[in-house]
Amino acid sequence: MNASAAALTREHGLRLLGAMLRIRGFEDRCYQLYGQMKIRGFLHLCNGEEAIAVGAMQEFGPEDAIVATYREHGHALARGIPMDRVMAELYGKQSGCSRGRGGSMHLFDASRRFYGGHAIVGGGLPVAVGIALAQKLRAERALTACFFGDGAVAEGEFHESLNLAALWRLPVLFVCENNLYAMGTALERAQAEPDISAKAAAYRIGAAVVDGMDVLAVQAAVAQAARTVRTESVPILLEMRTYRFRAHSMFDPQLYRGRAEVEAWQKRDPIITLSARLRALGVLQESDLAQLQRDCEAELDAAVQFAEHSAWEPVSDLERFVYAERHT
Amino acid sequence: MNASAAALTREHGLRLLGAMLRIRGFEDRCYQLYGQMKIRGFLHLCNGEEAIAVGAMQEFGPEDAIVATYREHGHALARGIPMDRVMAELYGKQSGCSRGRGGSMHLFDASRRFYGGHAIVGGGLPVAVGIALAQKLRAERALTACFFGDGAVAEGEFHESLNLAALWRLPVLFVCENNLYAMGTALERAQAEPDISAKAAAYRIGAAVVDGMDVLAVQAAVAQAARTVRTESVPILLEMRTYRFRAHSMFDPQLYRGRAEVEAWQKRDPIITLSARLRALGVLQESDLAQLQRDCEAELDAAVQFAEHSAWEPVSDLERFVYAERHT
Amino acid sequence: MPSGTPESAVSLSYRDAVRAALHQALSEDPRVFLMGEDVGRYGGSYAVSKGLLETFGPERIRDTPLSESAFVGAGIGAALAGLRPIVEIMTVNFSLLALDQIVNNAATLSHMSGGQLNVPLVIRLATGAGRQLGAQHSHSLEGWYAHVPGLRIAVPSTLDDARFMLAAALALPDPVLLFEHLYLYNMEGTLTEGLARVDLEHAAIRRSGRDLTLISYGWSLHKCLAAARSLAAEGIEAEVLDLRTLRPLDDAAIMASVRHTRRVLIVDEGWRSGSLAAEIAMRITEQAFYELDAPVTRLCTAEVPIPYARHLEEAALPSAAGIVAAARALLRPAGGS
Amino acid sequence: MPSGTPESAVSLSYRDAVRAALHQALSEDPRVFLMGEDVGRYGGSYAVSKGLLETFGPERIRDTPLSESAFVGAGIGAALAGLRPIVEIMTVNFSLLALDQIVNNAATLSHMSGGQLNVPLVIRLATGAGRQLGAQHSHSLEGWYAHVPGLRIAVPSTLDDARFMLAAALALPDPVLLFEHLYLYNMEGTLTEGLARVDLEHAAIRRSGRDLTLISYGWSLHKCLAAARSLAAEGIEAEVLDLRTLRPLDDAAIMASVRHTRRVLIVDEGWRSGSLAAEIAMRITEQAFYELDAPVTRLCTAEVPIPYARHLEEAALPSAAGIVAAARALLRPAGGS
Ligand SMILES: Cc1ncc(C[n+]2csc(CCOP(=O)(O)OP(=O)(O)O)c2C)c(N)n1
Ligand SMILES: Cc1ncc(C[n+]2csc(CCOP(=O)(O)OP(=O)(O)O)c2C)c(N)n1
Ligand SMILES: [Mg+2]
Ligand SMILES: [Mg+2]
Repeated sequence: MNASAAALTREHGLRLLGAMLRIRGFEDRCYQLYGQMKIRGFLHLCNGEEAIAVGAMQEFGPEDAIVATYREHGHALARGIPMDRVMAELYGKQSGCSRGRGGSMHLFDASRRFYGGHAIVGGGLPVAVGIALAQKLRAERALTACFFGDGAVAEGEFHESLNLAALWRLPVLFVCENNLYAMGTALERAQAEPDISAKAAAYRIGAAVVDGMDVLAVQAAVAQAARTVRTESVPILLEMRTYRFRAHSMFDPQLYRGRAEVEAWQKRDPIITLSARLRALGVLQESDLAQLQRDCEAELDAAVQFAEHSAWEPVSDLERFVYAERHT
Repeated sequence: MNASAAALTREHGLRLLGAMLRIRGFEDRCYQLYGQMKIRGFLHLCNGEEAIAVGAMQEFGPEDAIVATYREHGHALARGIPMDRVMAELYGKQSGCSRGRGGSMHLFDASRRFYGGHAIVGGGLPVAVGIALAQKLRAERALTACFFGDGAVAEGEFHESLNLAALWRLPVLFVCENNLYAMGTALERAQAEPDISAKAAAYRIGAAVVDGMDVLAVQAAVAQAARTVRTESVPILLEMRTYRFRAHSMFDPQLYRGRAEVEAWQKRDPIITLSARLRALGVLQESDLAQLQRDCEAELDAAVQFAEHSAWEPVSDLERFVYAERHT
Repeated sequence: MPSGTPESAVSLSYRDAVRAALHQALSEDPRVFLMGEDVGRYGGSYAVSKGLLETFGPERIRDTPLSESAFVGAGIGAALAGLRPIVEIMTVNFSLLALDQIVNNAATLSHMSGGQLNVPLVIRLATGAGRQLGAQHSHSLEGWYAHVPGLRIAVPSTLDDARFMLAAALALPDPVLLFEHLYLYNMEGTLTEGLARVDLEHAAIRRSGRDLTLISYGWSLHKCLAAARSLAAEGIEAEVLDLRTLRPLDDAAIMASVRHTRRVLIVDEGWRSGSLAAEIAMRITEQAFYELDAPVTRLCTAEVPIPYARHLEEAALPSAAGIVAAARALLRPAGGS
Repeated sequence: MPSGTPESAVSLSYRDAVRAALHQALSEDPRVFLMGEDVGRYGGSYAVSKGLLETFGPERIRDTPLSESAFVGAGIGAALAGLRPIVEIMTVNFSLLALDQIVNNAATLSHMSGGQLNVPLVIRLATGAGRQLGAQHSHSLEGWYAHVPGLRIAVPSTLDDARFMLAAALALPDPVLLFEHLYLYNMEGTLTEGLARVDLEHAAIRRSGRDLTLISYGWSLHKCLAAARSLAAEGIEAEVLDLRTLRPLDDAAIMASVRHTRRVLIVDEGWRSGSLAAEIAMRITEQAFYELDAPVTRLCTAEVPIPYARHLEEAALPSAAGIVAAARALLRPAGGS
């Protein structure tokens, strides 16, 4: 695993860039498909926030566990859930990664220890603490990465979960994706102390603020934090400063923020930022970018085809899985 | 209102001493009556913690509101709910301050803005925030004093309530009665950061640690904090360091703490401490103490008589008050 | 709403009706305020409170952090202290985080204080499934809440009730939960001319019939009305009773209709086991057993966490077609035809 | 338990039986651990886990802070990750703070993940009224929980079930809530000789009779047995059915008894409206309506927050005397005698 910007190789740079382009392309395609009513329900896109999922996932191994929110397409793809399985899930097909029962907010992949996809804000934090408790009781060197938004910080479960993880010295990496808004509520109108990283002190948890628009900064911060979490078996809180380029969901008139603010952040697009750095290092040619784009489009087209041609779960199976069919 | 020890007058000193003796006497009498099965249910006595209720209540006026826990006999008496009404409540009589429906954990007196008596740990905090919101929206100079234990600090409602009070600049005085244990769980086994006052920073709330065994220190700290809460309309957190001399409730073998620890704290008994100081100032004679004791015993006997001779609520009235009979 | 023209004349949506009700309550009583997640700057997650912030300001259209337990509890406290809070919990799904405050405080304080206190709090919640929102966003728990003494549960299912139930709720001294089915927000129509208020005591017959009674509320009510229309085409006249309030239930209205039609189908979007439908059936058994020509029947939601896929979600929920089939079976028992 | 002597020989309390069950589970499966408030150093608020800390250590007898939502959610996570957590929520009253985790996570994850995940979690909760603990400490919500698909709800009401239901719950791949009525902890007796396991599927007839069926569970079951004894004295033979599991319900056993006695009284400590009794009655209406000689009846708790005063609390709860009276009325309808 290569974390430091200094040692940035062409190969690693292209991998990160490709991964972000892939997520961006996926989100944009989802946006179109929603308009075509191929995807329904709530759809929360992560355009602008790709660097966090991509940078962080570089540092996790198969033994580590991931817990995410309803804005988790990027995390699912970066974790390695095949794009066609994710797209099929958004279509509600049987071949989807949650068999069509979950949809955009509830992506799962047990084989990759991807534990969702949680649509109750803050609801994933206690679950992550429990997974980490199991990892610790089994004396594994694994960690659990728990992604959540700035809005979740106001929930009581944030408080209870950070205290529990710290009290019991559990290997949880809490990753707050602070995009400044919870739906239409700006952070400073939700938090008396808007510095989220400062709250970690109330639990004696180490914390850091990271530029969530810089994939290399994200990877470096996660690499360092993950090392501490694993070796000392303690939780750490990373606050990623980022921004959501698109609306909260498909039903958001965005009355709460101005164009100027959005445009200012768009200048810090993590894809543009990384491309520029790679160009400066002379390791990125236009042809590389074109190739990455072509690969991404091809994969997207294949994923859509897969979803389109996948079967629907038979209605007769509606009540399956309410209770487990097999014992773990 | 006189808060500073320096200016301690005989009159004020005797008032504080009498108030604490009165609560101590009440709690000891309750202990006996529980043995006689006159009082049932859960009974949580506050022996050792009398200085907090007594010192704090000196600083509140009739316009202020009080929210307390299930360990609230002292707060109810110090707030001025007549002892006979409180005793009748513990007997479950119609003349009780909650008409016999509440019992020890649920003392109420709307006329004195005593809003209970809450038996769900942490459950009173959001209610106190709401009362303070009403006080603020009506532009009253009143405040709401919210008493809770160290155990409540771990609940999500502590986190949510402190943030809300600070965010909206509400006049709430949060008074944490830190007696080092939540039932059998020592503070350091419940909190990764056992310094409760330090948690206020996560909400940009001012905080102070107070010697909860010294009634003058309590009154002085509350006087100062209340002034800020009223004039600046902001919440403040006071952590009162205190100790529970008796068991958590009547069913507690106290396996979790040693005699030596209890005895060490008993040496700091707030009643002994204040008596000693008053003697040193030469304003307390043995005859005063004897008189206070006699007054207290007389009031207690009268309260028990009142409770004994009060009527039971007719069973036919069981379903009254489930829905309000009158509109506030 | 455009002032001048009488409200009843203009066509409006259920969403507009709720907004008009909020506007009126805020205008008429200075003690009233609205508090909840994104009710202000965002305009309400279902655009119900859009524009109210501009009119009434941030003190009375109060955005809250994501702290359901604290702001619901704060509503309880403000009500205790004499205000008239309207707390919006964005959807019933999130109310589980505030359940302790609702069940242990709002529902108990009047009784537990021997009648000294009361909690004149109104909680508005969007409820229901049907929008492919998945298991964590599709609960129908209003019937479940109706189990709790001390609470009042009401469901506005028509434009008139959407427009006027809020005022009725605010006039009561008790905590009232108003459940707005998210599928109804776009329902369009006009208000009944001259109507100025509704009560929170009585169920309402939305269609009269002699052959069977369909008892329902919320989105299911409209499925029942649709089913009743198809049934009429085959000569079956279904009476459709809108419960309106789930706690207390209007037993008199239920029994009157049962005595009239002698056959009952209860349609409820709650999960079948422990559904409100079971309670209603039990009351009919207790109060009108010998008036029945057939056992009481029910059509509820399948006992599954609501799945995302449209065909699965539709299969899980009561449907007009399902109601028609159940009604037929009720009238022409197996064998007969 | 003293090793050597067969367990069945020694007299023990319900509390001892639950402790023995915990001891066995912890001894036999290293994946099992107990977590909750004061389960360790304090010995459990009802002294159920007393001594287990000394035997199994603080990692497996884990005291938690007062953070119901977080430690229940942590139990869910640990179960997802392959452990077998037993989470003790001190009483059902506090479970309202963890309801989001139970209903939105534990109950949904298996279905929502298309069967990839499952949550082998056991939650133990003390439940019920009768100890003058007041409105916030006297809930009986097990029937309410039984509304939720994805959960299994069971109630050990005998020493045998207190001793062996835990193992049956741990053997299931689903979240199971075990409700222990706080009034039963001191119940004394001996275990059935040779019994080594029980299932979580079947209701059990605790007393046979021909004249009517009393359906119940928990503390109410023992009130039913007492009532049945008095009824026998006047020649009325009541059958007493212990439901044992509230979700799923054992319809077959219920209907079999109904067909046998043709008269039913359901006794349930939940509040009347929306009680489990209503669901059972509805199922009887659906499956055995024509077998009934009289409408199904129920005796539940009055619809009030439970008051502290003893005489008021007793008046609110089902009682043996009330059961006897209701049973008589069921057999000798008004007029008859
Ligand atoms: C407990 C709860 N309350 C409210 C909602 C509705 N809701 C969905 S997303 C959201 C905003 C969350 O903001 P944040 O945590 O910052 O995540 P972001 O959407 O910005 O990624 C809200 C209020 C919810 N899903 N869960
Ligand atoms: C939410 C909740 N969980 C658990 C309990 C059971 N319980 C009652 S008091 C108590 C300890 C509370 O300790 P603390 O807050 O320090 O107050 P103290 O008793 O020390 O005054 C517990 C766990 C409860 N009443 N409410
Ligand atoms: Mg955000
Ligand atoms: Mg304490």
